[in-house]
Amino acid sequence: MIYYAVIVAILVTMGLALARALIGPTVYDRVLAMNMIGTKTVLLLAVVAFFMERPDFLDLALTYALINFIGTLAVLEFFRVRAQRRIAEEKEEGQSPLSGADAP
Amino acid sequence: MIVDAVSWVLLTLGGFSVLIGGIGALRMPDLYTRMHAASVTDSLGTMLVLAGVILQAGFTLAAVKLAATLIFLLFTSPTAANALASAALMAGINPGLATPWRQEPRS
Amino acid sequence: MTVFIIIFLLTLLVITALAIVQTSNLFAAAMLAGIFSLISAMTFFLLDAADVALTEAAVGAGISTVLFLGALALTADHERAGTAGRLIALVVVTAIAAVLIYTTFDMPRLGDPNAPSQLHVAPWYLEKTPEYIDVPNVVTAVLASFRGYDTLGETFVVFTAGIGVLFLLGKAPVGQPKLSPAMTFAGKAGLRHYQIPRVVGRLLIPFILLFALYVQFHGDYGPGGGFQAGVIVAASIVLFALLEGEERALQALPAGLLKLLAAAGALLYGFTGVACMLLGGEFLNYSVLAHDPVHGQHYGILIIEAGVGFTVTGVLISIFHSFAARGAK
Amino acid sequence: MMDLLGLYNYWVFAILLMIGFYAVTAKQNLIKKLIGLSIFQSAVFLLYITIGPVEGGTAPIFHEGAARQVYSNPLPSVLILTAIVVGISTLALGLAIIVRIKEAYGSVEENEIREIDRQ
Repeated sequence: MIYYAVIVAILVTMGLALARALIGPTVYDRVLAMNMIGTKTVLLLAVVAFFMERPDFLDLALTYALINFIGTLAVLEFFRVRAQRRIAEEKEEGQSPLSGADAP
Repeated sequence: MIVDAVSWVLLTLGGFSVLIGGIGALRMPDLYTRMHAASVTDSLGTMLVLAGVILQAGFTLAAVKLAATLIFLLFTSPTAANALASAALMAGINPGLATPWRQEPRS
Repeated sequence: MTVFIIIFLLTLLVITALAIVQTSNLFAAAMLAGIFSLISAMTFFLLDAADVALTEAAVGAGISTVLFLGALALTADHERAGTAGRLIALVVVTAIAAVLIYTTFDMPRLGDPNAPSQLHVAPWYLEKTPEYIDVPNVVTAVLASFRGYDTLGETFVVFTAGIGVLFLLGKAPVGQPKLSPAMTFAGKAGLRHYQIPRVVGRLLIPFILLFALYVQFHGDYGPGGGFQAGVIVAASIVLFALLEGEERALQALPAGLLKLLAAAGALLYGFTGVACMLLGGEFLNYSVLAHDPVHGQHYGILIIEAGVGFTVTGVLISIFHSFAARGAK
Repeated sequence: MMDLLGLYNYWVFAILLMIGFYAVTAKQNLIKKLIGLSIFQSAVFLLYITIGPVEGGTAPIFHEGAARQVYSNPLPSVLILTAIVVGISTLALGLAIIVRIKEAYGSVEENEIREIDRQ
């Protein structure tokens, strides 16, 4: 019985997080929503594995717990690379302001 | 019997904090406060729910796996939050009330 | 109860898919695709396909987001042009959807025990697996032994896709300005200067590898096997490359070794089949590998799962390196 | 009512399939087309997995002390398990082709690429 309540709470939270992912407004909000849904998935898997009387399937929850943050680290790396390129472009423009202004 | 009762209390509190955090992540005004709300579901809710399920499992292999899941989640989800906050700060997303500030990327 | 959870999750799935198509920000689309993968893994689990859910979990969480971001860093992260022939496409799509939904009324309902698919091959597999192969996980038994040909083909498809990516991205681009390694995805240093991810990530990599070994060798008894384990190993190496820079990851596991690993896995699978023939059985009939046919099946499954794991690991890490290093060499 | 709920999975399959198809045909951006293709693929996965479960059954992995001895169909799981890994490899191949197109044309929009081809 208590499982029902927990499952409903987790599902509703997944829905709320998805709403945040759809609204945005920044891309970081979407990443945040992805993280939230990731941890909610782990919880749901753990609870449902007991609910379905197959606790030997907890390996799935363990998989997500171990590797779900790789995506977020890739996001950080993506923005680090982009910021590096932006700084390099700004430096180039600073060194030769005339050609920088004409460049497309 | 007592174990069951404790586990029910933990699961109820866990479900409650998961829900509260979800509402906060939707309602808070800017990214950083939303991250704060999300951390309620990611850490507190996770701990309570998984502790409740561990009590239900008793001394079995499943309990060990659940404990491992909990420990790894407590490592990874704050790390992911930290990485996300670093990325947002680097891109110049400012907290709603703060003065504009931008962190330079570390090469 | 389970039915209602499935319905809720499927509704979320449709909403996510609509949002993916609608957004013009490709980065947001990649994140939503990550959410899509999470929800679909959950749905697969509820639909009694634990092995598939584990595969989707490993692929969706470990590899596909990283691949998309690596490709977006090389191309563009915004859609410029909108849609072409939108009206025609919408009309066609709606019409086909209506026809498809109309035909579903003749389909067997979810979980119907008298559906044709439940009456023919499946009962045979469930009945004969304990007798012929004697492993608890019927999915592994069917995958590795009963339908071993199919899996051999799939392994070679993965291998071929890896070769294709290496052909396309292996050689330096002609006539393009070289990027400095700090400016390529996971290039020279990666996230080396971000201490918190680095410390936690380095702490977790051994556990991820250990868990991958567990998935590989526990595949006979629970959800798991070579495909999932290969993806998880690849994910841990990708994590290392993100944290320490691609160069150091290549020092630890050189590109040549990865190619060798990919080829060796596929060959190991193929040669197991040939060995079965030499010992007097049919191609990929493992029963002849030991005195006891059931033990032979166990050895065969263990070997070919290892082959699959090698190939998947080698191919996925090679693919990651091809995207990450593009532009700097 | 319950009878129609048993068809919901197929409807979602049809809708997802068509969402993916729409993205592949109508969108100009090649990466978007590829994401559409993977949605299409996921729809097919969902169709196969939907065929699997049996009422009151559990995943086809034998375990001792089970209250229920009905197991679901293992075959769809086998087919889709391999297809997911093949799917990510072919997705990578598609992305590699797009990266090469970007290097050759400087764009990943289909209409701009056509424009350059015409010149």
